[in-house]
Amino acid sequence: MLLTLLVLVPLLASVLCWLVCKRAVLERLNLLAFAIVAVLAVCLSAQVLNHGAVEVFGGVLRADALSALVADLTAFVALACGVYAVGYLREEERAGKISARLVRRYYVLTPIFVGAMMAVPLVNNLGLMWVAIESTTLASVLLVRFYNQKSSLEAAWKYIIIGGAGIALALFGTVLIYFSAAQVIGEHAENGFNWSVLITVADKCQPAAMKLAFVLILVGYGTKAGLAPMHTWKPDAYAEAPVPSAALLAAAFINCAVYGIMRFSMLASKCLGHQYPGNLLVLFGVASILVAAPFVLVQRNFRRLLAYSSIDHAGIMVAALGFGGKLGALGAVLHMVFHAVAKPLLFFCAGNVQQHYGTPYLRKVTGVIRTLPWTGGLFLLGAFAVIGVPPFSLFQSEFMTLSAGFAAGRVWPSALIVVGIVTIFAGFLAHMSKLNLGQPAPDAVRGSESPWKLGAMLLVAVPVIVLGFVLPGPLYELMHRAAQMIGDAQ
Amino acid sequence: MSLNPPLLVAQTVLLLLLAPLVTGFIKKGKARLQNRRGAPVWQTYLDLHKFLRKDMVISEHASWVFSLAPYVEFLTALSAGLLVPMVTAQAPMGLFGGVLALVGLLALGRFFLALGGLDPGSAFGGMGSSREMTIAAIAEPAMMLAIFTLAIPAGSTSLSQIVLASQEPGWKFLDPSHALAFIGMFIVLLAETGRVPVDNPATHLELTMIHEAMLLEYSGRYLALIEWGASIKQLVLMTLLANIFFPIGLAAKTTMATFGLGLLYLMGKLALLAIAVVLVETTNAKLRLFRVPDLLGAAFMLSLLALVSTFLFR
Amino acid sequence: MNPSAIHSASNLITLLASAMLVLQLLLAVQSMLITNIRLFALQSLMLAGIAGVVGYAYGAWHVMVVAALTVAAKVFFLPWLLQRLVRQIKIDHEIRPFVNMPASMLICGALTVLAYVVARPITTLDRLGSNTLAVAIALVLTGFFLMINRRTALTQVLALLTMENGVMLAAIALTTYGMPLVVEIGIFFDVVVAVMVLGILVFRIRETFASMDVSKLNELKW
Amino acid sequence: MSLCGYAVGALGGLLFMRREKLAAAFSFGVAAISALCGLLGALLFLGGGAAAPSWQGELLPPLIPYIQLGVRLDGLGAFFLLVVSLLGCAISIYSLDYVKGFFGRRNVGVLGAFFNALLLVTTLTVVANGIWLFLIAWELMALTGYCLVSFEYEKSETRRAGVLFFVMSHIDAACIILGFLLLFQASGDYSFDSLRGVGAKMSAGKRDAAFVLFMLGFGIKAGVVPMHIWLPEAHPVAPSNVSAIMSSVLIKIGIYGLARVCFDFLGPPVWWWGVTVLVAGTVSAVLGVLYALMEHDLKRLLAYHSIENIGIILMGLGAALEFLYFKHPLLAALSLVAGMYHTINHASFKGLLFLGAGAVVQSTHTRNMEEMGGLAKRMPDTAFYFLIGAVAISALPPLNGFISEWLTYQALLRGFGATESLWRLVFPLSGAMLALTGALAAVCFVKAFGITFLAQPRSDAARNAREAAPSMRVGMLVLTAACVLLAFFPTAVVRLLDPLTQQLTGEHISGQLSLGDGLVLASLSEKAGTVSTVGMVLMGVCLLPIPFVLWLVLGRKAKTRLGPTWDCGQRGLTPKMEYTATGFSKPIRMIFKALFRPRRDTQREYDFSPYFATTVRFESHIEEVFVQRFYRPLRILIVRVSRRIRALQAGGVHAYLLYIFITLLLLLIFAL
Repeated sequence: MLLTLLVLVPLLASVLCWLVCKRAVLERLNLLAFAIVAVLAVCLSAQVLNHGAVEVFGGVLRADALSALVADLTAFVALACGVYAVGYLREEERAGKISARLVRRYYVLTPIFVGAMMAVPLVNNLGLMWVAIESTTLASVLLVRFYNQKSSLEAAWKYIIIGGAGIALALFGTVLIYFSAAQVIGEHAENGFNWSVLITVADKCQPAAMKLAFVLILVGYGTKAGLAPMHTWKPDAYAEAPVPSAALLAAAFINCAVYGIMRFSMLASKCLGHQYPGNLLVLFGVASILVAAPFVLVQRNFRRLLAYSSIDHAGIMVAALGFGGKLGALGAVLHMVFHAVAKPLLFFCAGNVQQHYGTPYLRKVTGVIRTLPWTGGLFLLGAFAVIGVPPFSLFQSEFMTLSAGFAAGRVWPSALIVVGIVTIFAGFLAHMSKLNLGQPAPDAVRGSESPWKLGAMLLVAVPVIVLGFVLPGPLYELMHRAAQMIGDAQ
Repeated sequence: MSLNPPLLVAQTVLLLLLAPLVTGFIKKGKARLQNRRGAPVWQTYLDLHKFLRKDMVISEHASWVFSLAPYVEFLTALSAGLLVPMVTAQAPMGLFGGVLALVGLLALGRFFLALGGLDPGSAFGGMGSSREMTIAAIAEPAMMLAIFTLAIPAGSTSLSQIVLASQEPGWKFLDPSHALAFIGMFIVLLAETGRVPVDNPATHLELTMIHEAMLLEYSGRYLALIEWGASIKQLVLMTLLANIFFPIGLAAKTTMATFGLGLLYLMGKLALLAIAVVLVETTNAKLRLFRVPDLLGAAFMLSLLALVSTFLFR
Repeated sequence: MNPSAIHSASNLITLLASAMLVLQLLLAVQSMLITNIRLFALQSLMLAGIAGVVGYAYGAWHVMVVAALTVAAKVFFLPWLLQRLVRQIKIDHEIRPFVNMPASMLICGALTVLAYVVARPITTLDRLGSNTLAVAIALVLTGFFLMINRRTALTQVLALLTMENGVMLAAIALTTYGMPLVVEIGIFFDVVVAVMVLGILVFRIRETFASMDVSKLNELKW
Repeated sequence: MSLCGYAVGALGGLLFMRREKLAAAFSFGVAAISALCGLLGALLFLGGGAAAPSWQGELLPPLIPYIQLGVRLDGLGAFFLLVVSLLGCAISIYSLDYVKGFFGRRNVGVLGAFFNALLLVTTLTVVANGIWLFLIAWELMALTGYCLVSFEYEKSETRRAGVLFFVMSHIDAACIILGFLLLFQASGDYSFDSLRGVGAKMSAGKRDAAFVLFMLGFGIKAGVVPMHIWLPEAHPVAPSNVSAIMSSVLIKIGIYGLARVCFDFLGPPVWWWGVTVLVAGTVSAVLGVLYALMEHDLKRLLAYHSIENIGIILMGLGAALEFLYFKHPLLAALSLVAGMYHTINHASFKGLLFLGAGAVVQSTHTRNMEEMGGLAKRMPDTAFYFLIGAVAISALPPLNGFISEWLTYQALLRGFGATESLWRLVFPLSGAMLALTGALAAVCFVKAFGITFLAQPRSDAARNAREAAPSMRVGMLVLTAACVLLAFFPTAVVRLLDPLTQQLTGEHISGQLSLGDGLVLASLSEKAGTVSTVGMVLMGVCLLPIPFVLWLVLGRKAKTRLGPTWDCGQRGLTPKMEYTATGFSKPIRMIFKALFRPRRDTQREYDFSPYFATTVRFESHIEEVFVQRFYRPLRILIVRVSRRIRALQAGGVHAYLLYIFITLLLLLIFAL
């Protein structure tokens, strides 16, 4: 029941939004839907914690610890973005950048996007998972194209073409997985495409097909997660989409894609041993981190800066997964959680700055902490969190990842990751220091954030700070179980 | 090891009295070599006496540091002297520090004197301080290496132990490492006491002087203390050179007889050293300031060679 | 079912799959947009045929449904949609591709060889139409190449769709009786929506950039 | 203990953010009290003698399941806790009045909070008993340091320095993380207990790699040449109380780390470790002081001296490692004592000097020495304290710098005899360089004190300078007292070092080092050399009557009068005629021209003859050779390469698709 509702509530909200056109109603409907989803997601986690995996419809929808975790994260990010969107869109409308029609389009599309994202971790059937991921892409393409500008059109085109090519490969991989397992599970098993069934028989699957399948899946879902060299759509899409959508893409959608990779890597590890998928994952992870680094160093646009940071983090997650072992799995899961919690804050702050200064170019913005004190302070805080400075929790997951690398004897990749992280740190810090600190231009006006925006920022900032010091027991238990599940498959 | 009060008093008196004599002796020697009659050897005593009696003019810009400096200079030189074995192998205050403390104390005096040079705010004083400190700084490594050459075989930084170690196996001066170290140390001595290739103690041309420039604003009692301190320092360094490289005639027991013999030996060694200084001063011209590092560099290299040769010949 | 029927079904499937590949190669050298669309429709028809054969041979009704869906969506609806688009945007000719036609022919050939090499370790099993895997991989690879080589937005969409055809070929022919129906329906739904979204974008591109040349979309960089 | 105190102080600072007076009093007061607690704790522990068992415990119940918060106070940790607490206490007292200078301009509550946090994490670093806690505290140290350095963030100089500091800190953290992970790989556990002596289990290559990484990492933190470039940028721009903490305490944590890792974890050293550390120390010492000489920014000058002194500390450490390699634990203990003694000495006098400089900067509003002068009359107390610090840092007897350098000399001299191979020449050469360093430091502090405090004021700001506020003077007094105590009772200090040497080298040597009721410090035996600062002072006091008696006998009638300084018959002396700091160091600049490569820029304007110029403008620049030859080219290279790489993302969707396609093909060809 919970599982169904989690997917249906946002979709229903979308339909309702399509029917009405008053802004206040749209806003409320969205917020309500996201709040319900958040509550439901928490309930689902509680249920999973207490009773283990939950299934409905004969296993079409299924939630274990990992899916509950991803669903929680999606719900959290969606709620925060929902709150932020209210403030953001009102201001955009006031500034005359968008019309009421566009506002409505946003409120119709976003719940679809969220619903599809909720479906990704909850469907058990790998084919349907593919369908869900493809649906998120389609919904988000329209959000990327939200502003009717040349640049947003360009971004949307790149996004959908690159994403489309990638996702086609992923589908091929999915089909091949099915093919490799077909002999074992028999010809007519109706639930043969369910992950929970496949994982039990994965060790008997045909390895050659599994190898090819995993390569295709990795390239395919890797495109969605933004692993280098399939990452190229990301900066464009993140910079052109409206800020709350970009935050959803960066903080929630990335998890869905990585979730897909995780599921398939479990199958592959079980079938082939961890060495083979591990190598590939580490390769892509390290490549992503190293590719992102120079772009961060000489970046000119702070929205794109955030996109490269997200490529870097996707790389870290995948590398952690590739390192494997108990530590690696935990590192990957931790990183996923911590990243999802911290990233929206950066996007919100970047959005505020962009709205206040009217430009995303670093060159033109300085002294934010003077003009927008809250944004400036939280921007710095978020930046520190994202570049992995303690006390913020991303340090923990990054360190855990590196430990896993060393424990697995992969010293050189770990060292390269450190090089990448440090480079990104340097670039980020230099940009952020100039952007936030520094003497504001003489004609800069002091602004203030609307309560909605501020609320959203605090909603994210509080967990960012708290997670650095305290990791609540149930949350850790959930992560731990998810990691254990991944670790067991290896 | 216990303190020996009579020796202490004796050495203090010796330092105070002998120092001006050595200065006077060198001056006289130089004058003779230049075919002048020169002032009497005890002229320095007369100068000091005169200075002590004269009125003082203190710069209105100067602070308490200016007044402190002469005392520090005088006392450190004197204290340093008490760390050196002069006529007995056992220095009276040897327990309180060895060669490192000696160098440190002399440096402390120089430090304050340089501050005193800066204090009145005249350009000359500053210039003098700057040059004095610079030269001392580059002389110091050469001196340390030379001392190490002796201290390492002796296994000690205590001057008395070094002297004893040099004494023991007999005549050591033929040892190349000793010879090299001695030459290095001698150059350092010239630099530290402001002698000719480095500085000209007789000049009063503002732009060439080093040590004297610092003292330009001092007069009367303070000047006396500084001059006296400087000559004590000279005596200390010469004694050091004489006794650690030629440790002959040092009294092992403090009876009057050995003491007297030791004193004679000391006077003799000092006289020889002073003559060497005089010869160098007369036969050389003052170097340009920026050539001085070359000279001191040479001293450093000699000392280094000395050290390497102890390593090789062991 | 008797072995001879399976054998002939297998032959038929191989034949149809080869036809798909040939059509793909034709697509690679054809520069008229309308013809390209028709070639794609024809290719989809072959795919539907394969689905029909599989469904018939195994008596799997839901594969027949897939065949019907393919015919409806890929043979009629999508080509119609795209043709209408071509008329709307008033451009009917491909812009000079990056690699010229003979060279792209060669590359497609090489990709096909690669596909056979890749597929070999997997298709050692004696299964119905199992060597169609090579064809499927070849379709995906050449489709991908087509997407890279062509400048026109619309051809990129077509190339994407041929990749999709390749995947569906694998899905239908390899897994002996196709994937679960919900999945198939989901995939069809997504593909149709995707093409619609792409269509809108193509239309907008033509409107905004006064051209169909997507290589001119290079304002966003770094 | 003191940890909660700091936490309370930090929170308090934040709580009272809006009411600055209260915030200042509360946060710095609490910091002082907590530091005092830490000081007592450390003393109590160290006083327990060589056999004192370490205190071990959990800080908090684990809030994050995989992070152990175990703390442990052992000899090494307790000694550094002592350093941290001593300085923390003095500087907190100083800050009470110092921060009043910020009232109305800056948020003092935030300053207080970060200050407390910095002390908190620094303390945590030295007591941490696991990789997690250590690294978190380590990184937090950098973060709080960054926040404090950037306190006056509008100035672009400050901001750049902050970024440089943080980036270098992060590089060092990265090196340390990699190093620890290598250890972790061998031990399989994060706690320090499991890492003890783990080096023996590692392969030689990994052990060496770990050493190099630690050396780089801790070296950056400690400011070892050539990884020091952040230090002279970051330390001066911070508020002076923060500069004092950073320069006297934070860089010492690098030393702590190095000692912890090299002696505790990495097992028996390899022969070149000690030599590396020794040479790095020597180079740092000499270059640090040479660059310090070229500075006329008072705080930068002090910052460069920190590099110098770190070098001296490393000489002791390096010698100790080398002795351990040659199996001379007694001598290793001696060298270690020398290094550690210099650590606490440097902390006290450098803290003192920075506090003095802070007082000066606060009342003259400039850091440029060329605009100061004559402050000895206007700020007599500060001048006195600064002079004490200057004498101490120049390693002149009878103050504490001399004692530790004396010990270092002793260790280095022993090195020649106790070791084999040609490498032993390194020891006396380091000794000679140490002599050069000491002498140059004296030059530098004659300049620093002379130009800043003596002669006539060179600007109006200096003319109107006021004496520092009471609590600032108390803070300086505490450190002055520390310098004096450390100088006069070396044997007591050596006794406090017993647990440390016992832990790291297995020997405790305070008995062999002290002589004559503890008034005389001996170099392991009486024969090998002795020194007594108390003795020297007594000697001086006893000799003091001599000049007075002479004066009484001969010069009673002589009068003293004030007069103008000799002005060569010109019309009076103006401050412009005084010797400048730049002029003062000119001989050194000329002598070491090859190193400094000074760039000069002279412009003359004249009416009729070039010999009678109406105005002359003279500029002289020194740029560090490492910045010029290594860091700047490196940065330019990285940026250039990054710009090149940017071409990958040139905007064309076809290229992007091609990347994916090529990846796919490569994977299909090679990965299947």
